[in-house]
Amino acid sequence: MLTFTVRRLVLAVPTLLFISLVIFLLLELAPGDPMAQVPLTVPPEVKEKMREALGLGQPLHIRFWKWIVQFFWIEPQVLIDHYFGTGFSQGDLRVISWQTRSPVMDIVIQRIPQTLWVVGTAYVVAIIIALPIGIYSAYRQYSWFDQLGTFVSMVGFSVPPFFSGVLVIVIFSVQLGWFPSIYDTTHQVTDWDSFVVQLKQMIMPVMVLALQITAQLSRFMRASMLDNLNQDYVRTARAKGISEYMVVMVHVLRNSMIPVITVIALGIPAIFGGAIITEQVFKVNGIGQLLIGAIQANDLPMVQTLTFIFAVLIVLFNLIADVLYGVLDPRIRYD
Amino acid sequence: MLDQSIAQIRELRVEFQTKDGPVVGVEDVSFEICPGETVCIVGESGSGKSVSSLSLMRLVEFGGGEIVNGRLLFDRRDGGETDLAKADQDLMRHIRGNEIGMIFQEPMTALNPVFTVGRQLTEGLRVHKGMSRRQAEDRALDLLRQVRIPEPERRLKQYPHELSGGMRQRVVIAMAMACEPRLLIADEPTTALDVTIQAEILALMDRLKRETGTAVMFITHDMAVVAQMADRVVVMFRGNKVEEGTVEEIFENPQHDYTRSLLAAVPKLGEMRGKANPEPMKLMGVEGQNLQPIPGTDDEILKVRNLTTRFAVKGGFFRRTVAWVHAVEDISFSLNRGQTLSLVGESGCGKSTAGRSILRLVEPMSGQIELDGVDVMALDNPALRKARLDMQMIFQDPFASLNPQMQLLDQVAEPMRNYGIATGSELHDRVATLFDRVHLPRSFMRRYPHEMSGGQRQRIAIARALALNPKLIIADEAVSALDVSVQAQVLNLMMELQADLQLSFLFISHDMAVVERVSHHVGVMYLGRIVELGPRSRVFENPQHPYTQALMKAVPIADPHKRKSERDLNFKPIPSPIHLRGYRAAPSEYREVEPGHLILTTDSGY
Amino acid sequence: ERGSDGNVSIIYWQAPSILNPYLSSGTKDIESASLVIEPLGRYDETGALVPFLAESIPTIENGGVSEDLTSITWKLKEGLKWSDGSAVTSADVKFTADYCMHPEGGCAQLAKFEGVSSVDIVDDLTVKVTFSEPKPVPYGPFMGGQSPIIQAAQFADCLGPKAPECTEANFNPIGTGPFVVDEFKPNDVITMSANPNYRDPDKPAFATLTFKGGGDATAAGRAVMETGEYDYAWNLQLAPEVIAKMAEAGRGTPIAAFGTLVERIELNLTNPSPDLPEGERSTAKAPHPFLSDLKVRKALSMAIDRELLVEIGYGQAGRPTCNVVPAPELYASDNTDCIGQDIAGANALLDEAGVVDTDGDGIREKDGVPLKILYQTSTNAVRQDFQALIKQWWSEIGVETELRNISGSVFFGGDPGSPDTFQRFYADVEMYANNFDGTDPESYLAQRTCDKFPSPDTQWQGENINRYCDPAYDELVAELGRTGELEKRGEIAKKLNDMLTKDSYSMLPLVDRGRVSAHSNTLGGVILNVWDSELWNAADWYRLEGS
Amino acid sequence: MTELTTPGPANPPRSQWLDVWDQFKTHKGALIGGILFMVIVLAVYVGPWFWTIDPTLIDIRARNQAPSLAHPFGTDQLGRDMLARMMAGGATSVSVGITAMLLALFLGSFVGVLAGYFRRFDGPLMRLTDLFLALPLLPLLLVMMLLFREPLNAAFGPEQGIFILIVASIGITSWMPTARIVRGDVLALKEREFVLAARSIGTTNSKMITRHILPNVLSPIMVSATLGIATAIITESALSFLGLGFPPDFPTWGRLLFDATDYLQQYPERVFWPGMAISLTVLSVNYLGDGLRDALDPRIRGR
Ligand SMILES: Nc1ncnc2c1ncn2[C@@H]1O[C@H](COP(=O)(O)OP(=O)(O)OP(=O)(O)O)[C@@H](O)[C@H]1O
Ligand SMILES: Nc1ncnc2c1ncn2[C@@H]1O[C@H](COP(=O)(O)OP(=O)(O)OP(=O)(O)O)[C@@H](O)[C@H]1O
Ligand SMILES: [Mg+2]
Ligand SMILES: [Mg+2]
Repeated sequence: MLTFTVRRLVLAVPTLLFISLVIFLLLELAPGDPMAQVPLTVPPEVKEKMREALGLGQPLHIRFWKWIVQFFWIEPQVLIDHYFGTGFSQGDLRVISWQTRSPVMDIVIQRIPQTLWVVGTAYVVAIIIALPIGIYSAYRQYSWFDQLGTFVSMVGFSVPPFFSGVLVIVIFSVQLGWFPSIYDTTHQVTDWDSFVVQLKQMIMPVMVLALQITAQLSRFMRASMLDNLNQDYVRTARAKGISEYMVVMVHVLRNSMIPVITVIALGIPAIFGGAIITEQVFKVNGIGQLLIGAIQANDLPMVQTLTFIFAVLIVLFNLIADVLYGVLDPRIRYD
Repeated sequence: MLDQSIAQIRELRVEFQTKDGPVVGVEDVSFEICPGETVCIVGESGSGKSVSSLSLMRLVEFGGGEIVNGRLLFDRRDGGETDLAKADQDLMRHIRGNEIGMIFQEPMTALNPVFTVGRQLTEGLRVHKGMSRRQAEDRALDLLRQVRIPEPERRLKQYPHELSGGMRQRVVIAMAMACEPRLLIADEPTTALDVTIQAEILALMDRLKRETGTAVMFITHDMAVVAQMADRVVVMFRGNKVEEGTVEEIFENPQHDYTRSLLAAVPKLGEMRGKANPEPMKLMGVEGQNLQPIPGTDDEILKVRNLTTRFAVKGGFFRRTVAWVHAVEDISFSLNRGQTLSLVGESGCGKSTAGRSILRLVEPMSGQIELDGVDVMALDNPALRKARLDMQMIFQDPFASLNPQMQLLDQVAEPMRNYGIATGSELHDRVATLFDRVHLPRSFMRRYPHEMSGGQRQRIAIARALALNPKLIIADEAVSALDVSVQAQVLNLMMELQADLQLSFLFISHDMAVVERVSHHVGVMYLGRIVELGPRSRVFENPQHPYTQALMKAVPIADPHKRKSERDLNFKPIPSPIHLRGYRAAPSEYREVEPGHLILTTDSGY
Repeated sequence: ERGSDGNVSIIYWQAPSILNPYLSSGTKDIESASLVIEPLGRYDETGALVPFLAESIPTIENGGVSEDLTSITWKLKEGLKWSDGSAVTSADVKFTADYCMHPEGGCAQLAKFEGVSSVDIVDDLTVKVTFSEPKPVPYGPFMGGQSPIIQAAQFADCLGPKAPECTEANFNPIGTGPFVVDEFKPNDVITMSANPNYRDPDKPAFATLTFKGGGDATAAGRAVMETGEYDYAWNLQLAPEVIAKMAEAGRGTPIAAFGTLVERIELNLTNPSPDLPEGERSTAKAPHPFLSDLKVRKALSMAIDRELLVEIGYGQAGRPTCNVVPAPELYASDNTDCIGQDIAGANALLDEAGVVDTDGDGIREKDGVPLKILYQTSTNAVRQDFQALIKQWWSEIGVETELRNISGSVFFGGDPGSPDTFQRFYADVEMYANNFDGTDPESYLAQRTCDKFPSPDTQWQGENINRYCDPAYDELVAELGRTGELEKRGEIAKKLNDMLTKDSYSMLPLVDRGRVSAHSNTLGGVILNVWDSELWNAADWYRLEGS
Repeated sequence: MTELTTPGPANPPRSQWLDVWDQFKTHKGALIGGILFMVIVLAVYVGPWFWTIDPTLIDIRARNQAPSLAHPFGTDQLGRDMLARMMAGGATSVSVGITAMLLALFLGSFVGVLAGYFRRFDGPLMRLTDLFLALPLLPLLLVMMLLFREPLNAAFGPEQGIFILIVASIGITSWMPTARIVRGDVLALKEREFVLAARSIGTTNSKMITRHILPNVLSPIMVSATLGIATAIITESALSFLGLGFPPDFPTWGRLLFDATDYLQQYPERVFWPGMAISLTVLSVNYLGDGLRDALDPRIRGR
């Protein structure tokens, strides 16, 4: 198991390097210009000056190398400095966003809390809702509950969030006035009242997001449960005289969770990646919004860094899912 | 006798709701089981054996079945008699595992793969006996000792996949016995196991029954097992009971036609004693059988020398080969035209690998294979493809070896298409002839595999193997998955083809009785090596190698007077065939005890 | 009284990413920064100059501007303090100029400092800006939201290439404005509180301010006018009926004002045909086969119903115009003859010019070249509606139009390698909006001189998009540069405007685009200003009583 | 007396597809889904033959009309007929859905079969799949848009060009799950004895794949297919939302829905039509997929 993990970790390095190169090249090759949003009243010479100030004049490979060094060498040092008060990164040039002229990482770190709050909660809520639905749907296959569950989850799957989001805003914010339509990222939870406020502003985005995730997860859970319900060991368990609840919730569930847990693990990078559309609709201004904003403004360092962080997370969670699989399923042991 | 019976099944009728309307699983079955008695239910596949037993446990409901008629009277431990057919599931839950224990057919899947053996063993105890965890574990340990599992303490913490099939089945038995049920239902508990393990498990059950006085309802389709175990026998046929009686009655004086044909189809070890050549079995209700012995020729068609096949085990950081599975280790034999050489041995001893190596479906590491003068090992890919025209294979599982998505016509025609032997109407004609050859109606050509019975499917596989007019057919457990009656038909068909076409068979099986019936020569394999090789009559009548002798002893005989006891049996588990890189396997050396009868003298690991 | 009215919240659907206007020219950045740092003087809602940090606006009359128009002398108000309590001095002003004019700084507002030869400290409160040549309008540096004064002490280490590294200063500049930054989350939200050292002790009325960014105009409008979560929403580029519907909710009011932004169609006077070799395509070497004909151009203009365009695309926030310089009044021509749509007249004009359909396919030909037009613009819903409408009108005068839209970041990106930039103009006509900075159109009009052609030689840079070239025009532009007298300047500017529009029809102005913002009905003191930051008078805002 | 010979199976021999159809028919949801999908497809492709109003025709006098006889779905802010636009938009959306799905399916099955069947391709191809999984969809799409839009526009005209681009980008970024599933199934299939049997009768690799492997992985592929259509339609609409999809004058359901959300309160029906169309299509296709999976799975069909 350990060798497997280490091996995969080591193999991940060239994969990641390759991915970073691909990302870098792709983005570099894309036309578009960070100066596009500069008003037309600014004369071209000035724009040219500004472009040079961003370091755009250098050749590609030098910028790639610089970026790699900044990303893999300097940023980790900054992190260490941040936690241990050391001074390794003093004076080093960090990855600087063209838009804000500040280190990309600082902004990313700033965005993580609200992303986790909203997208993470949505994920948790979705899991909490989806699993019981999936279990019960499978246990009572083709019952009205199952049919309804299937229908609702497919509707949930088919409604784009930019539509459902606006719909709930119009209903709950505009018509009923229950919840704010705009997420306040500066809100601090200090006491019960402020917690209620936080809850209120989270409800709509969380629900819109959770609807989608629930839809998919419950389908997964159902399929996995169905697979296991027909297994021989279930009959053995029943023959032992164990109660039906125990049979389903202990024997079947434990086995069914194995594939579902890996699916859940593989979905976690998406939490960090944010939910671009939902964030946009509710103005949550998390990582997703950061990415789309950076793309629109052609803020290459930001886009590169974000996409690469995302790639790292995907590779990492792929690995975690594999390891988890081995841990959960005693039959699978990597060596 | 009636009033002391522990369970009575009266006019049981079970139906399943399917999309094609109700299917009757059991039509009308009545019998009873008395305390301390073993009742064997026999019958071919699909005759309703499992459904009856599951009904008694009221587990059919979970499979979509419904008890539409009949009573299931069960004598509760506290003396009251209850009709289980009407009991609610709460009561059933109390009875299941506690008063009726059940053992299932497939030890591989009957255990939950993600829980430890200990956990699964103690579960029932804690539910029914209200034991604490500690108490339950102690009892579990006890149980494991009772079923004679080596190192019981360690087993408790292991997962099912870490145990061998025999050990798993012992765990299942221990589980069923945990609460000392009054009735034990065993649904084909040994079908999936090797003879040696089967013998042990049977003996174990017999002992447990005697020690605890439990009544046993034993389900099987193997008459030899019945002869070993039963006090009384119930014969079932298509959902009905056709005959009931004591073992002796059934074996010595069967009344019903079906019972008789069933018995006739069972090859009995020792039947061929004194005969040099194999001959087809005499079957009930078949007219005009040609029962002539098949002599074959002395003309050598396949010569295998020092064949070795190993599989690499990759591991470590760089995924290099760290060890080898020595699946086939230095075996040599030859096979004559029109004759059958059988390879027997326990599961995992390398029989299949040997067969596949000859066809080069797996690449052998070294050795020589010579088929009718052609050096198979030296062939390149196109030439090898050509060479396979002369040698074909039939696989164990008739369902798995046919493509579920193709019509039978196409499946049989495929080899001829591949080699461009025939096209168009000629192809069609040839396929039709092949169908005739294997006694299948031509109207089946447009069917799909799932529309056929197991025996019919195996005939298709044979027809496909015959399509290319091969000289050699490797039959890898070709009849193991079939019901006895069907098995007999298929065996006869194979022998008929051999007589007619001068086919040579390399027959791979673990069933000694079948091997005795069909072979001219026999090779006994153990741990990748042939430990004993010789003419069938010599090997069976005069086994010299200790392993062969033990194997012979383990084979159940379809005769209630020749029962075996646990004491006779003493098998060591097969050692692992995996050796680290750098291990050098010693060459096999043989001693000729009689003309053509060889015995391995070097270490075989047994 | 300062801080008595609690919190005011502002929503911009574009989020500010930096609070230093010298490093960004985005409106969102400049306007959010204007709450914190201030220039010497600003333009008010009428476009008139009002002093902010300066004592008064220097003019020739009051002697602040030298007679030869080569220098201007600013005098700071007395007793001004930075929000950290230190005094504002003329050194800060000079530093601001040094900061932006640093050759390696990449200053976004460098254009403001064009022609500045030196900035000298006269005394603690006085600075003198000297220009290398006469400047009739010397109000570039330190005037308006784009050119505020920054604190020398804070930015001292941030000169030149180090400018972007001063994150702390860029995100939290010390200023003189009514508010100071508490926390800046780039591209998200800014929280501010009242500046304790603000020069008017009674202002601002609000103790704190929240400046939220992001989302879209609909959501911003909704938050102010429908749910009342926010007090002020910026630039609601929404369909008129959507705004009207939101206003019905009764919580907020949309307000509109007009500046100089004109949506126009540029007609390519050179030939963009892909058949031409690279280097000749869309350059002066190849005149356009039919757009070089004045009558064709005029007919195209006549076919357009500008009033309908306004109604559909802008409503309250737009008005039909025939001018490139629609404001201020002094410079705005009275030309309105293009407003009425006249399809029949356009057809007649073309017939008369001999541009008729000769082969019966419904498309007119000029000298055998069919009037097929490639019409490009940036991707934007309103623009695509316009394209669709205009295509239909043009089809009624026998002109076939192919529509094309290009992502704004490419279209306006100016990448010399891209064939799709608006400067390159590989199309027959293109539509976009442009305006000029401040109130003086001189440099704006000067963009249409012959030497400002974008061409391969200039890496396709240059402002004379439609390749209009008229020596008389160039001459008049030069004269404008020499004229200091306002009346006279106005006359020349109008003349230039007319030359571009009603005389030559080289461009077809469509809509004078105003700006619509919305404020809550409980927010008082809002005066919408399009000549400077919209938040220019945030110090004067207050909460209305009874709410 | 009991009959001793084994009777043949009850049902007469029949074609496999009839069987599939039989099983499919019993799945009510799938049947309704299938019919609905057919209706939608017919409506968007054949509809314009009967409802001949040009979806781009501007009738400025008829702006923002409520549904009426002349305009059953009403008109938009430029007076374009919503029904015609719905059909035109549907034609695009459904075409995008189907073609993108086909592309993803082709790529996914191709990679999956290759990786599963040929051991030596397994490692590289699976790393490639990982690579594509790790490449974030959005920037990739964006880059593809920006990179290839022009050449494609030049080669196929603006509408075809962008269509190809969107289909390609959706297809290229969504084949990975299919590839993984197919690979897994192929790996399992390869261990099945009939593959070994086929090899022993001299079946070549290419024949093996087409005859034995592909038909047996059809069922997961079909399920991916139906899911793929739905995802592609939704992805397209999300792209429109982010301003990266088809140009605004080019109606698709996603674009219509997005444009209409601004008018949610004034003209709710304008949101309703495209929202309904997307949901119905996705729903119907999903049910269709459920039914197909059941129908194609021999285990279920054999029951
Ligand atoms: N879940 C089910 N649904 C439909 N029919 C069933 C089901 N289970 C069993 N049957 C049918 O009931 C009949 C009896 O089956 P049963 O399993 O008892 O056979 P068996 O004698 O145990 O056979 P085997 O030796 O193969 O285990 C068969 O015809 C079978 O098709
Ligand atoms: N492809 C393979 N890779 C690695 N090891 C293998 C492979 N195939 C077989 N083996 C190992 O080789 C040994 C011999 O296997 P083989 O299948 O030949 O046994 P067998 O005698 O046919 O058993 P059975 O009766 O169960 O079919 C076993 O230990 C098995 O685990
Ligand atoms: Mg059974
Ligand atoms: Mg085998």
